[in-house]
Amino acid sequence: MTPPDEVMRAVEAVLFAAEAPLTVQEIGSHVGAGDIRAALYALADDYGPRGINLVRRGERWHFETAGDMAHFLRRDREEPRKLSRAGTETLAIIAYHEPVTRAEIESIRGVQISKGTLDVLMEAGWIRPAGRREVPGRPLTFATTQAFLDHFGLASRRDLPGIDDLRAAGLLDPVDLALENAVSGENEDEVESDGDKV
Amino acid sequence: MTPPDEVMRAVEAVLFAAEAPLTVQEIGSHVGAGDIRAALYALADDYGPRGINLVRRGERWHFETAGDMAHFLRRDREEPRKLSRAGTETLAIIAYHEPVTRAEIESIRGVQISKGTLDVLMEAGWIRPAGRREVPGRPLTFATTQAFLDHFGLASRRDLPGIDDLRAAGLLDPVDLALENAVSGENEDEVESDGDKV
Amino acid sequence: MLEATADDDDKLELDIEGWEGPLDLLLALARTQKVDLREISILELVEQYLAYVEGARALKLEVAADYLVMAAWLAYLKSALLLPRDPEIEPSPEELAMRLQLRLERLNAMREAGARLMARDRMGRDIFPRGNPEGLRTIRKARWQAEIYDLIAAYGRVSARTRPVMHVVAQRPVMTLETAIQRVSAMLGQRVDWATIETFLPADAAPGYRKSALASSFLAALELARQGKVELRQKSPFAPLYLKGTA
Repeated sequence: MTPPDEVMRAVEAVLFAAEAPLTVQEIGSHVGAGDIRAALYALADDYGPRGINLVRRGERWHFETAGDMAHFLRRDREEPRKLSRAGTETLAIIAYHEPVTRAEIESIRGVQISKGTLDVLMEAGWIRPAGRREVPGRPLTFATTQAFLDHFGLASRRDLPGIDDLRAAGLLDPVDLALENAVSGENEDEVESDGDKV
Repeated sequence: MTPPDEVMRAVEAVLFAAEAPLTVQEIGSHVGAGDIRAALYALADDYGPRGINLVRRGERWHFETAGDMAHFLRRDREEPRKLSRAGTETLAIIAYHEPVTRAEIESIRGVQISKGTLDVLMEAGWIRPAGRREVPGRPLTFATTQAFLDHFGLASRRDLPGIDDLRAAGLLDPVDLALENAVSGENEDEVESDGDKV
Repeated sequence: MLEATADDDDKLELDIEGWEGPLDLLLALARTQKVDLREISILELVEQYLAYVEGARALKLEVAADYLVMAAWLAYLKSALLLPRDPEIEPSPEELAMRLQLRLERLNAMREAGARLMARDRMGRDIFPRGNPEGLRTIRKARWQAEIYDLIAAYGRVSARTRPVMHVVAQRPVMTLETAIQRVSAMLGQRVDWATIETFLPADAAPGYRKSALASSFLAALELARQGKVELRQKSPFAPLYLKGTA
């Protein structure tokens, strides 16, 4: 990089401070006397190997960051976030019932799902569109992905506990009965087995 | 000007693209590995003779046009609103004495400061409240900001014009302290010469 | 700029509004002595100030109270400096004079510092940042987290919420009236003596089921009594209820 002369310094400063690319004429109107064009080519050479380049776009000149620096200007930052209750329930329904339409998910959940919920699951890479169901309206269905299995440490969807397992684990207790059991306490086990007998 | 290495190129590009001055840490978060500080000093050297300079303002670094390029750049730009005399003096007192209370500012100026004066400086982003002084009444103190350093082109408060001389001359000490020093120290000469004049 | 104002005698005479307080006026007057502030004559300065304020009043300009307070104080200082020393008076007039001189020095120092600050190459006036920066972007990506337990529990919760009726019926331990009538009729046929109703209940029933069986068996006893197939006996309310077949 040669030591810049005064015209080069002025051209450099004017282009740097400019809010838009400038023509040779516009630069000249700021800098005054001097060979603007020669200064521009000398500067373009100087900046060639640097992180900043002086480039010509049509009739206008401007500074820009070098093309191979783009990845430094963009920084990805990952922030861990816990999946919401709606998201977890929706994901569970898809996993147990796939392929499943949005309407079916809503009917199983008994609550409408917001668009954002499916977006989040899609963004997480856990669900994917899985074709359309051949019924009126041809609704889209959803299914889980390999990333879903990986994240939850499952070899396949068959590893998900079945309904009977869930019941045995007390995870299928209807809300009111579960509450009753929690209150009465001691008879939890008996009620379970009696229920089966009756 | 040495050919830039990859860290220098990256630092150069990041600072060039940034919309505001950046700390070494912020630069590092974009650039990744490498000695950011060494790259900054090398770049500051490279750009020293150019129309664009790399400068440190407080803890932050940025590119700006060289001071002697002002006459090429000033045209058709609006002059920033001129600060009143009261505003200028108040800003100087805060900068040279910070942190400083309103009462201390008033005692140096010998006049009350109108509410508007501090507001204008605050609005310009040049001063900020800097905690309370632990004396009766717990008065609020004021200090200068990063934007103050940016605007007046100061790397740090140590670069305030003449601050070392003022401190050495005791002109940043309160009157009471200065009076004590004058009386206890070289008071023979002082009193005599003063006496003559009076 | 400041000097220009101070040197302009006409303006000095007339424009009291232009001063940033009495200390500012004193400083401007001190500078007319054209010596270092350390060398100024305080007495001369006092004279200048008093003359200035008098001049303003003669022109019927309104003089703000703090200028008059300063004038009074300076008049006192002047007489104290001129009169023979009274060692009893503290602080001494010399100290007061010096205090004034120190204050003027400090104000002057800050005024000059302010002027030097303003004369620097200033951002947006002399120095410019890049006019059109590309900007740095930080793209925040969420890394979504959920545990397998959360997933399974969620499914259990959904299932429980949406199929409550089925489960409530299945889970509730109930002995129907028909079952009770059959049981009680059958057991009566095998017995000849009075027996409490409790002996008609399943022996190893859980408490919940036992309650249901008791209620159903009681209703069954009433129904069988109505049909004349059983006699009932009870001494008093809540006393044991005895049953005996009629056949």
